[in-house]
Amino acid sequence: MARMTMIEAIRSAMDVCMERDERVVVYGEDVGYFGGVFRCTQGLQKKYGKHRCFDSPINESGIVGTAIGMAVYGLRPCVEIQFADYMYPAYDQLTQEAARIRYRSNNDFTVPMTVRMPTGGGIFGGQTHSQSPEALFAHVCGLKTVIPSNPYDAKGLLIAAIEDDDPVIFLEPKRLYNGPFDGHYDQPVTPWKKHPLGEVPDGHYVEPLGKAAIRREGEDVTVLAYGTMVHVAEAAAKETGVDAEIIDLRTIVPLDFEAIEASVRKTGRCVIVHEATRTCGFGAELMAVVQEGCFYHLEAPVIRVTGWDTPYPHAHEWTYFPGPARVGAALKKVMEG
Amino acid sequence: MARMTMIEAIRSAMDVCMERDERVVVYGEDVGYFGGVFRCTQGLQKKYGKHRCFDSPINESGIVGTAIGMAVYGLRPCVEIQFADYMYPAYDQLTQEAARIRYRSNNDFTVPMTVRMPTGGGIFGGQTHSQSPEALFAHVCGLKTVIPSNPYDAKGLLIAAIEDDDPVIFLEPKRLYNGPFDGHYDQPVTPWKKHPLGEVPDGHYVEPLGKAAIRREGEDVTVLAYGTMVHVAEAAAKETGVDAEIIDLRTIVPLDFEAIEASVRKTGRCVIVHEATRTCGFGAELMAVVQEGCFYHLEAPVIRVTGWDTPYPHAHEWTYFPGPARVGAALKKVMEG
Amino acid sequence: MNDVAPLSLYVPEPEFRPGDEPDFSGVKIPQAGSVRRPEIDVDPEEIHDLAYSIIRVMNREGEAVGPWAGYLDDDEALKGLRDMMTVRAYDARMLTAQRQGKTSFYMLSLGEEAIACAFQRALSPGDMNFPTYRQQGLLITAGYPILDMMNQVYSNSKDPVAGRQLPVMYTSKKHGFFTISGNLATQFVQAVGWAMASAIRGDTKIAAGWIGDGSTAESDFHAALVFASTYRAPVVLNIVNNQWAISTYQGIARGRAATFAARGLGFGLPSLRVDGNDYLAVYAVAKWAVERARRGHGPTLIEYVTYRVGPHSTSDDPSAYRPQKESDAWPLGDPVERLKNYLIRKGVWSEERHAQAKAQIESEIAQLQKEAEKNGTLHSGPKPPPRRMFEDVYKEMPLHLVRQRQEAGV
Amino acid sequence: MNDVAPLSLYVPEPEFRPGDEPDFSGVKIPQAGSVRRPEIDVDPEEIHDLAYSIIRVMNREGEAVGPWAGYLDDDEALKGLRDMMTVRAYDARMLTAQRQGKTSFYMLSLGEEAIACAFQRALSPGDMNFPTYRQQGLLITAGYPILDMMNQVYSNSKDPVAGRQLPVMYTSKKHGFFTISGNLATQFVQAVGWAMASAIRGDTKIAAGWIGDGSTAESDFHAALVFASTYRAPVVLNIVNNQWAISTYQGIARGRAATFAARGLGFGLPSLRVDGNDYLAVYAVAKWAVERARRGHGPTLIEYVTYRVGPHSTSDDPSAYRPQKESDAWPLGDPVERLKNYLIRKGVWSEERHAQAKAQIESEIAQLQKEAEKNGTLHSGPKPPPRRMFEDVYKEMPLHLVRQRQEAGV
Ligand SMILES: Cc1ncc(C[n+]2csc(CCOP(=O)(O)OP(=O)(O)O)c2C)c(N)n1
Ligand SMILES: Cc1ncc(C[n+]2csc(CCOP(=O)(O)OP(=O)(O)O)c2C)c(N)n1
Ligand SMILES: [Mg+2]
Ligand SMILES: [Mg+2]
Repeated sequence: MARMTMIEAIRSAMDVCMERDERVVVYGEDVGYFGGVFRCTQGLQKKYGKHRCFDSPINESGIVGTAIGMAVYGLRPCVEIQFADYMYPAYDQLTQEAARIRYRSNNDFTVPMTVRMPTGGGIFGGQTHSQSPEALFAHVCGLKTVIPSNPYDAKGLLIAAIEDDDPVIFLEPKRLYNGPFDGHYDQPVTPWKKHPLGEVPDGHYVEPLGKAAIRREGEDVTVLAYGTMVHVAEAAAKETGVDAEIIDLRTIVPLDFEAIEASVRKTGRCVIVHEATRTCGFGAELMAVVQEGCFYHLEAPVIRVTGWDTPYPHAHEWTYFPGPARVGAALKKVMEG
Repeated sequence: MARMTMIEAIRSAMDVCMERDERVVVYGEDVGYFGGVFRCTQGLQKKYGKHRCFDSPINESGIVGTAIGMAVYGLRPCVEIQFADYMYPAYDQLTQEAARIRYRSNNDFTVPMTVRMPTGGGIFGGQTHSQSPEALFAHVCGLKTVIPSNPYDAKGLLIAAIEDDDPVIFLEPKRLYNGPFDGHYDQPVTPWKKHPLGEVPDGHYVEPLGKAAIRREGEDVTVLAYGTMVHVAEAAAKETGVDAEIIDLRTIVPLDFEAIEASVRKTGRCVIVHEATRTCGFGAELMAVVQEGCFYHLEAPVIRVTGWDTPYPHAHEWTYFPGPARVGAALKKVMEG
Repeated sequence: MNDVAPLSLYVPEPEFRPGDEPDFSGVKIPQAGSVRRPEIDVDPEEIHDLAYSIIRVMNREGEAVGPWAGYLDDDEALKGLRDMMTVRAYDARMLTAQRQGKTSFYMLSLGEEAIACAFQRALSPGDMNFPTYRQQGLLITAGYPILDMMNQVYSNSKDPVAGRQLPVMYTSKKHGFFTISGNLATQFVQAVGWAMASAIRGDTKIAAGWIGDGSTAESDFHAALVFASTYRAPVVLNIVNNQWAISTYQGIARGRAATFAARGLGFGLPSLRVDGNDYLAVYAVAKWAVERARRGHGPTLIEYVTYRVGPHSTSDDPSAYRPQKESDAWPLGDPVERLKNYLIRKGVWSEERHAQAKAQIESEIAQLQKEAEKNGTLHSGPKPPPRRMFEDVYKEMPLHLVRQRQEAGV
Repeated sequence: MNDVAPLSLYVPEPEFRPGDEPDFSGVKIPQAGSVRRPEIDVDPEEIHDLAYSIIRVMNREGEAVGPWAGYLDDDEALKGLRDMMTVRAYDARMLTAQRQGKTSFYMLSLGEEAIACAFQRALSPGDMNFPTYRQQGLLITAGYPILDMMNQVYSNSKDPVAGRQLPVMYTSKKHGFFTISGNLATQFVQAVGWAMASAIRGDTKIAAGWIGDGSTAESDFHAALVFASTYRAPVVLNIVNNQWAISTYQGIARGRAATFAARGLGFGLPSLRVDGNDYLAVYAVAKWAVERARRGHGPTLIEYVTYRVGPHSTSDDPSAYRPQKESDAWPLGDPVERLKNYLIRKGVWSEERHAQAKAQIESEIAQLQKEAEKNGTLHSGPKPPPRRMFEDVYKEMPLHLVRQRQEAGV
């Protein structure tokens, strides 16, 4: 057991997998010698050699396309896209190839590949370093999509992803890399060192894909969140005094329907929070899931608190970001409904 | 006035625009001499010259990327992606460039571009000639997305799209090109000639983007649909006898909230139909919109009838396709709820 | 700038359109045997000329001449002839089956058979092709059961891909044939990744990527060349230039370049151009590139010059965009005829034996077709079970798909 | 295959890493004046050699020599010097401002100033650049107000893009400067489209695309070359090879090719390589390509050989991946120093006047900075109104955004 940042936890997951399984290779832009712009792969090239951890050309389609080829060969590539905002050139390979190869070949070929990418805003990265494209993966059958909210989960889920036999999109909320940011941008962030979920076992362990975690039990309202928004929701619950049950989805596909349905049936109310733009975001799907599974239990309209349907604006980051004030207001409103 | 197929109506829209405005140019794979694999651009090269209607290399990113450059210059390109399934290589240019240029340049540069693409299944095209990716556009702010269901609308909406000052995705349900297919694949399809909406004025007219059309007024349940599903819903209503109000959304972004909300508040019930895969499809957003706007009017859970979360299977096209039987079952179920 | 003339858009056009008399006498075809054969470890910068010529082995008299000749013995050449004849017979049958409404779609490789058939013979077991939809010759040469190909084309109850895929979208890991994608060019870079994996693991297997002339315009073509060049991946990158991409002639993708092979020069790749209708030349060049890759000298780009004799697919009608007689006028001849003539000239084959072989192959194919149709065709007879459509989206079916399958009642 | 050795993955590595003594004596630098200058309508296939050399004008003595010399008079050269000095002073200030926390991010063009500054002088009004984030020299040379650049960097109340964009993401149609994208390479193909539009309309304007060495690996680079080659678009395609892409040296993008310019050969494009730190050479080559495009002879690909002296951005620390002294060892010298020496040698400039000019420019910039800061900096002072974030997503605000703006209370 050690206290780790999320960066260290992610690095440790790759380290453990590379150590245990020679088929695991890691590459991406600036990933090799330098260790990645967020330093997630630091030291891996030195430890495992240039042929297992290396720099790639700047071509996201090439990164994912070659990783598919490697996975088909029998390796387990774990590649990095420098920012989720830069995955679009690889979108064809991810959604029309990786996601389809098992199906279209009737299991003849499979793609055990993990694609890591930093996601979300809150670092003044402007519209091309802040996006949360999870809905664009969720809509595509054949992909699994994971979004951890803390170092413990990040490591366990990343190991699960690398060991998974299907392609997994692994979105890392970059605002959480160094601490459990709760949206209070004007206050210092506690480091992960001081957070219980910063306790990370050294060796191998797995958090299963598709299982949500209840971060806070409550009776009044269910909050569905993932990534950074889990911490924002915790802050909002605390500050408003609303007895919220906060569910950290962790994996959005496959989704933990049972956890969601059980909670909403209990509380009768639901607030959904994500940072991505609203229209057709994953919150829309959650709205549908809740409505389909819990209609007769709902006592008030479900509320979405999300990023606005605008690009992420540099100067107005905190107007865009769904912070504790907005989530808190939704909690109060849903209690009135 | 003339009776036209949807192909002819679409061609006529481009013809009218090219005739009126020299800035309109049309290109794409096989679009020039041959007139497009669905023949939508037939004759345009001959009439307007090779510099205004031409074949492009097979590079969707290049087609859209050059069209953006042309639009920025001051032209009004209307380009074709041969199948919506092949727009993925252009997804970066569409979503990160076209959709963002007005915003990021504060109106200094704009992209009055239309991107046409055949969408949807029902032609035994298998998983790469049948997709309905509208949700992937709807989630991206800055794009407008149009899906006509008949020749009259197709022409009026396409003219509106070409004349619009923002980038517009124009999805053409290929199963409707030649007739109002209602999902009864084992019965002959009436040609558009025999359908009132096959009546298409010859010259210039515009159907505004963002306005839904009520295809059938009804009291029992609101059906939200677009494209091919409008006709399927009509068949289902007829066959079940449920007095459905069928709303043809026509444009999914911007969405006609007023029409949706007014209808659902009236009927108290809602069925949403689309051909795309379910999870995070545009139906999810519609679920959310209905729930947010009409919660206290709803008398039963809203039901989604959609394509399954699988690729579009060649042999089992009709198991995948949300046909009149499935829509009819949903209509009956929502009436029981 | 008042003296500057207005610009105008240049749009390349094929020389001949319907109604024109095609005349390819202007096309420069180097003499068979005239192109040098470098060592397999040659520095790519020293052979730029090979990207602008055409390697040919069989001359008009049906002799094999020059430095690329002599790489194939008679038995192998006879096998090659049989492979090509089988592909052609199979294609003809499936085309008819589609025309009869027994399936939705089909794609011929008519006129291009030499390329895939000869290439496959240059590979070793364990090597992996990343093909397009026009390389049925790879599968047939590798010995994949034609019955299974038919079952796939019919999407019937024995379809190896459970009715999920459009006809001709074959897959067979065992036969070194990667599952075909409907999306162009994606497989080209995947081939490079596969080859990189082989190198990472210290294996000796190599990969082959396949792409059409039109599809070289796709961006993944670039991705493939970048990664292949940087990591010197053991891969052979094959461009089949059959002159057409649906209705679009090759000049639209090639642009101002003289050849498609030239695309490789800017990546420091050996870039060879070969007569794709010359089985012996294709084999010799393929073998060269395969050996180069396997011996650790890295990737090769090869352009096969050929002609798409048939329509693009059964959905296409080429008479709308090119002269009907264009394929007859095409100067590189028919690959089957050429190899046949070579073998006859060598005295190991005859017109009679050829006619016999043809009849025999055709009847075998007809027999197989009957068998396949017992398993069903697209619109009649047994089908794969519908629940199969919900399987293999993931290794294990997640809850939402279980629920949807129940909802679908299958 | 028992005799076949196991394959291994080749991964290119830069020659020098932190701790190494950089030594570029092995890099071949052709003598100034030694590369021929073809006519602007030359057949691209005849000048392949220009893709493998380096066009240089200023020799070590500070003389302008050879066929590419003599295209710029002294006044223009003096203006060029001032442009470069202004860019450098501006960069220095903004770097400091970022380090002081006044904004989030900044990107220098230190050491590369000659390229953008000289290129812009070769353009005519109405021409359009599609730049990357390291071509501030284009804007400054075109006379865009530095105050507005600062306002943009500060995202303040006078920010021309309303606080929406990361610092350095300038835009100015009026100054022929397309809005910069955060996504690499996308603009390269847009430039080609813009140029095609100019040709479609019978205009005489041309476009210029810009891309970094690392970004040539992106697929849109290929799209750009394909479309430019096919339609002979009036566009100049500029590759700024500053040796680094963040921490990744140029060999990872270039692979086995000798140069980036060589990438153009396979498209039949004239492909030139030029000393990017030689203002006179950049200008002469740019002018050649601009004229070629404007006279209807189509696109040119140019590789500028230079060196990124500063960090990639303020988020980067190059000492982690390259020797600190590498930029000193870089053999092409400093563009400002070189042009200064040339002008001094010509007798139209002096060390004193240079020192004076430098001081004057720096104080002007400092003055402007003060003014800009009155309009606010990222974290303090006036900001653009928050409701602006909901505007211009579309020309007219759709209902859902109106509702969201109300919900946001702005
Ligand atoms: C990404 C993508 N864009 C477009 C298509 C439609 N399409 C299918 S085949 C084809 C032509 C390909 O021509 P070429 O590469 O020359 O191969 P050939 O058919 O001649 O063998 C096109 C445009 C596609 N399948 N995928
Ligand atoms: C599509 C995309 N992928 C990755 C990035 C992250 N990124 C920003 S700059 C850069 C390096 C670019 O290097 P180069 O093209 O050589 O330009 P330079 O910075 O040297 O001017 C990278 C990888 C990005 N902005 N966009
Ligand atoms: Mg072709
Ligand atoms: Mg660089």
